[in-house]
Amino acid sequence: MTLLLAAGVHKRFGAVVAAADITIAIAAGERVSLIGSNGAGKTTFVNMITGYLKPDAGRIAFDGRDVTPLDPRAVTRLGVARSFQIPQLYGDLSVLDNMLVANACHDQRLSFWLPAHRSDAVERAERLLERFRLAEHRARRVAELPGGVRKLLDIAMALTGAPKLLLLDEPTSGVSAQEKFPMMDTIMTALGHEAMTVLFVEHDMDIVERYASRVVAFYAGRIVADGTPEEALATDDVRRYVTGELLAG
Amino acid sequence: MNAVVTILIDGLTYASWLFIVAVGLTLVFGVLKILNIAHGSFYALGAYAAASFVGWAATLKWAPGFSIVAMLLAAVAVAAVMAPLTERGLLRFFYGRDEVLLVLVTYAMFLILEDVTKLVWGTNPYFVSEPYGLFGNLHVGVQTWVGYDFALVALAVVVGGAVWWGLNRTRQGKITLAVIHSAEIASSMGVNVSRVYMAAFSIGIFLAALGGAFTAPMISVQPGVSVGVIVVSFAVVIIGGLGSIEGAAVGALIVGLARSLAVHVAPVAELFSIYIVMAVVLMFRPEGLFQRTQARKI
Amino acid sequence: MTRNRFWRAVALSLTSGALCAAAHAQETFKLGIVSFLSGQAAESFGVPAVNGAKVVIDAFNKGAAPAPYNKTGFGGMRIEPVYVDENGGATKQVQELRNLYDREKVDAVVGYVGSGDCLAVAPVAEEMKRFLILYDCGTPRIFEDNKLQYVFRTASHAAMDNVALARYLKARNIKIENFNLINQDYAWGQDSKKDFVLSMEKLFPGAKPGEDQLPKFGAGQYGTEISALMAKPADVTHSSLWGGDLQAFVLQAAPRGLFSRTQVVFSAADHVLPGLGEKMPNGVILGARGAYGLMSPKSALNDWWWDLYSKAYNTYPVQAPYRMVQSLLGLKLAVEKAMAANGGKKPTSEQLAAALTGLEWDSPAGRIRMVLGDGHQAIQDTAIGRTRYDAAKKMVVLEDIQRFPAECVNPPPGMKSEDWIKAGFPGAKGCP
Amino acid sequence: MSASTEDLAIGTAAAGPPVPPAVRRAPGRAGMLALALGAFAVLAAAGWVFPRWLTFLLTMAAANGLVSLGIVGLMRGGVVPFGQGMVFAAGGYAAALLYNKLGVTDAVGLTLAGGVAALLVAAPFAPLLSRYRGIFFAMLTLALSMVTYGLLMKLDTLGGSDGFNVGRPTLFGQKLPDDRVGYILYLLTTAVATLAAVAMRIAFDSTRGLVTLAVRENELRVEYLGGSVRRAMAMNFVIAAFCGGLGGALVVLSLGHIEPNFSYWTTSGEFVFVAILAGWQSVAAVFVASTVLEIVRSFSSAYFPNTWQLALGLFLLFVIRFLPRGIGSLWTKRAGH
Repeated sequence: MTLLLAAGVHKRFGAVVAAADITIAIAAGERVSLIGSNGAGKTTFVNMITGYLKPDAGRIAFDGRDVTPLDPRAVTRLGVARSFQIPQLYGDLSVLDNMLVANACHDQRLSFWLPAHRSDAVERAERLLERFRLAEHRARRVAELPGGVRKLLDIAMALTGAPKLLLLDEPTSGVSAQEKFPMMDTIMTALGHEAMTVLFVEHDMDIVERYASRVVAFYAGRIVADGTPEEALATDDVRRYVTGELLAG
Repeated sequence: MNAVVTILIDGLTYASWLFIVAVGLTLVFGVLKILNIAHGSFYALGAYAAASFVGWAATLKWAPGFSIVAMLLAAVAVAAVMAPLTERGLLRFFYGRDEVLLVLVTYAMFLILEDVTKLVWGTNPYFVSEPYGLFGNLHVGVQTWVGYDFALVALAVVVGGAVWWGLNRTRQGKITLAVIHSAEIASSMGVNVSRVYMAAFSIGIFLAALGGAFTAPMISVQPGVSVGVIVVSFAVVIIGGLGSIEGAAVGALIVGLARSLAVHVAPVAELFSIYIVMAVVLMFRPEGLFQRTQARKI
Repeated sequence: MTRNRFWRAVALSLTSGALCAAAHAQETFKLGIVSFLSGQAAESFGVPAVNGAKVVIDAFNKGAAPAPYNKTGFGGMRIEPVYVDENGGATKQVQELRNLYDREKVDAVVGYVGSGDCLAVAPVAEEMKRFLILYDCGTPRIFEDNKLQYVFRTASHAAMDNVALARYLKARNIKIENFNLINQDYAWGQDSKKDFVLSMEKLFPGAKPGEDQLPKFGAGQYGTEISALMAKPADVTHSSLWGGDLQAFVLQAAPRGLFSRTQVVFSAADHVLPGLGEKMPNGVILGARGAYGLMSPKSALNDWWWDLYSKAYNTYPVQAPYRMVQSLLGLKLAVEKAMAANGGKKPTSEQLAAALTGLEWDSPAGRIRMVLGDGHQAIQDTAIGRTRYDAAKKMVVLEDIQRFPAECVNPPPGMKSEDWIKAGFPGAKGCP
Repeated sequence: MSASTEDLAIGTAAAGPPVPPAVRRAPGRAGMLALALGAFAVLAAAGWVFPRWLTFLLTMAAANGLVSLGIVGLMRGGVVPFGQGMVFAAGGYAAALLYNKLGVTDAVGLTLAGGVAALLVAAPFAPLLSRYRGIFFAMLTLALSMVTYGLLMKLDTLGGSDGFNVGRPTLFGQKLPDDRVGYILYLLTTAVATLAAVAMRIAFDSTRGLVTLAVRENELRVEYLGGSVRRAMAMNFVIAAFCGGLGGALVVLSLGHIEPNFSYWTTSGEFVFVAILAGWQSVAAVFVASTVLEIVRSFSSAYFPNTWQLALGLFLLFVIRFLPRGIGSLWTKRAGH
């Protein structure tokens, strides 16, 4: 069944068209990779799904609900979580405390009494840290951690709310070539436990081929290809505009 | 009809005074991001210095017209003495700290300058009323206005114009605008931000002192003159939008007219007319009238 | 350097402050004196009053005051003054008063200009059972609303000033159909306005109040208010402005011709005359809150005081120092009377209070009599005059001075001043 | 109270020192309560032997500290109000009027009434203020407090600019004797302050408290984690108002007088100063800071009557310069080894 549905979504910033008639349906359990050169409209699309940007036209439905008018918080509460290209973390706090922030934010009970550091919350946080192989860093100040670890923490925090849809904005950007695959393995195994739908913006075609069940290619705000990695990466448009194997024009 | 004209004239003259007093405050905030409570103290220093300078001018047998020059020199002197002391000697140690913390630093400066002023000039009143008569009087219907008040209107226009021109038409000004926009970017482009800070703060002090100097002729200069102007000029720059020159002008006009209206129509409301305006404006324009809200980063 | 001295002071007082105060408590009389040393009331009231206290206490300790005040100090005890700044609000005053009594171990406190401060500190002295003299503040509320045992006020309250002002206008039969008002928007201004308006209703039934301006305290800029006053012509314009506000008002109103359009009357303006000099317009009718300064009566005591103060500060004393000296003279007599009753030993607060209750004494401003508020509130004569700048003397002089005996301008015992005015001044005696 | 979890962390941490947790873990509460009880016991005993002026000074410090405590709660979310005088005055006037007009004399009742009144005054503005940050939050609160000041100056029924006096309260139906009233009110004030400190500590360490800390650093991420920034800010403002109201009422009970200056901007400024001086880590530091300020003010005005403002100003600069993270940082640093 369809989890996310975008219909005729338009968005422009002045002269720049960031989204032109984006129409796409994503089924539960898919691992969709959004590819495209910089400025093709990938992150804009993600920002519109999460309600950070409002489309000029068109609608976005999640889990059968129109989420177009909602703000990021409301969308998050419906089960859409995201990570960031630049991890949005609390540098002065420890890894564990960052996880507890996520837990506290997700906590529905408005509570000035419930300790943030109570055992059940700590356990939940630690279980997630284990899954992301972050347990060893739990007490360290986030600002001191290497980029890859911070990326993982960023995603782990996003997962705290047990979302239905996870949006990863360039999970491997700024990560060295040899770290990339182990890192994606960690992420995917961490996600593997529950059948979670994942949408990830990615530049690296090796990653795309290995981890995506479906590829959606953007160019100048349009979808130029949509299919299995094999099909999509083989299309001329993708080879021309995204991977640059064919000369543009 | 006549009443309306009176209200407008009173509003305008009061607004001009407000603008001269407040414009330095908004400039300093724009550049250094400091809401300077000590602004009131510099105003007081300007008034006292003017008293002394005009006094000396008289002993030097200067023509009465030159008392205006003496008042200008007084403001310059205050800036020349106080800027190095306060900016180099104190404020720069706190740059980059939380802006509310900086407000407290200036509050401490205000307390200190209160007593320093008293130690230097004592508690006896000073009068500099000679210049007040320089521009004659103006008769309109039942009303008589002192020419000096209209001179202040002219001065406000000159000051406002000069600051605007300095910021938008000179190289130093453009650099300052860059710093106002973002000190980090500016310094990364090789701007000596610390020099700009020094310059802006000096000008801020000069403008505050100028306000005090040109107010001196119509008041008795004595302890306590500083307190009155602080919150009023705060209101003006907040309403206009912190850091915006044109905002300060508009804010001054709004406050001036609001007060004038209150005094003529409902004197009982005079006491808090200004704060009502301030609160209302802030509720509908959180950042003031002439401030665009910055977007959140992602 | 300042800080070192400061911390040493802190340490000292925290550890042994109590001890050393107690040590020489017998041969000295420690006197707390509270007035404005900073802020807007320092120039006009606080500092002149404190200056007055300094020279008079000095004279007392030398035994240089004329009889019956010629005993050294207070009945032989050296007077040791402790000065405190009244600036900073009533909350601070309450704390400082407690500190004066408990920490500095003063035997009595003389002070307070601000009505708010007086209202706040009176109950504290009462609760602590310690002796307190309010020397200046104007509000009648203190003794009209409460019965107090340890608190006294050695000067008339503000009702006198405006009643006298209205009576002066009557005595000079100035014709008044309407009058404007400009008073600061706080208790002093509001009360003064009320007393004046009520008095005018009785003395000039035909006169109607017109423009009623209420600039905020410390406004400094009066251009708009002046326009409003000019726009509504009136025979008389009343104001209780004082200090810097009053000076600014005069400086801004004079060139605009307000003083030539209307007879301006000030209820408490004598203290600005030395400073303003020729900038003070001629013909302004003003009071001094008593027969003070240029309106003080001729007497040996007054001459002594006048010279004492003028020599020290080369300017003549105005209302604030007069009010201070009259309270110190009263305190001196009370202490010595109480000592006599106490076998020559230093009296307790109770004995002091008993001695001052209902006391009468001569001051440079005339006879002070503690007759109101069960003998806790003084009444005194007052006077109103008219300004003229004397170019020869290079100073403002007061002419057409009219004196008003205390019973004429103060309510009789047991009657609230406001009711007294409303009732048409029953029992007023000796009015010109 | 080093919990096992942390020791484990030391064992395995690759490099860099472990940082103390931003908020205390649950087991900390028992210890904290014991600490609070101990502190109160010590204060109660000390008050018995202190000279009266010092007891009164400490009473004032504790009552004012309550207002600053509320400000600290807001500071943890990254905003500083410059108009807490408004809630301070609301609490004070509520208690004073209940006493004079309705004859309510019980000290505890009046204190709570003050807190509630301030809460009610502040609540309508909380949703609005929750949108404001930085200097604009400070200035809007300032404007509100100055409007309050103007109104209080005007309303003769509220005593006008002179304010009015409040008689001596009773406690649980008992009249308070002359010689002990100061000490009893001191006990009440310190008791309320201790309770408020404990409650605030619990709130700081709660899930909402952690969200507040997160808002200070990165609002957007909080929203993206499903947390409500505005609700957190609004709640903090209301809580701060309640604390301020308690403080205002307690000050009035001991002072016996109230006036519009309670809502003047300089009053608010001193509360902010105490909060900054204390820093946002420790609740105890707030009351230490408040006491330090009272002592400095009192002694400087006693020993340099002509330059006490100068002394106070130098002192402010001194602490801002050399204790940037506040007095609390003197001991909270050592919290996590």
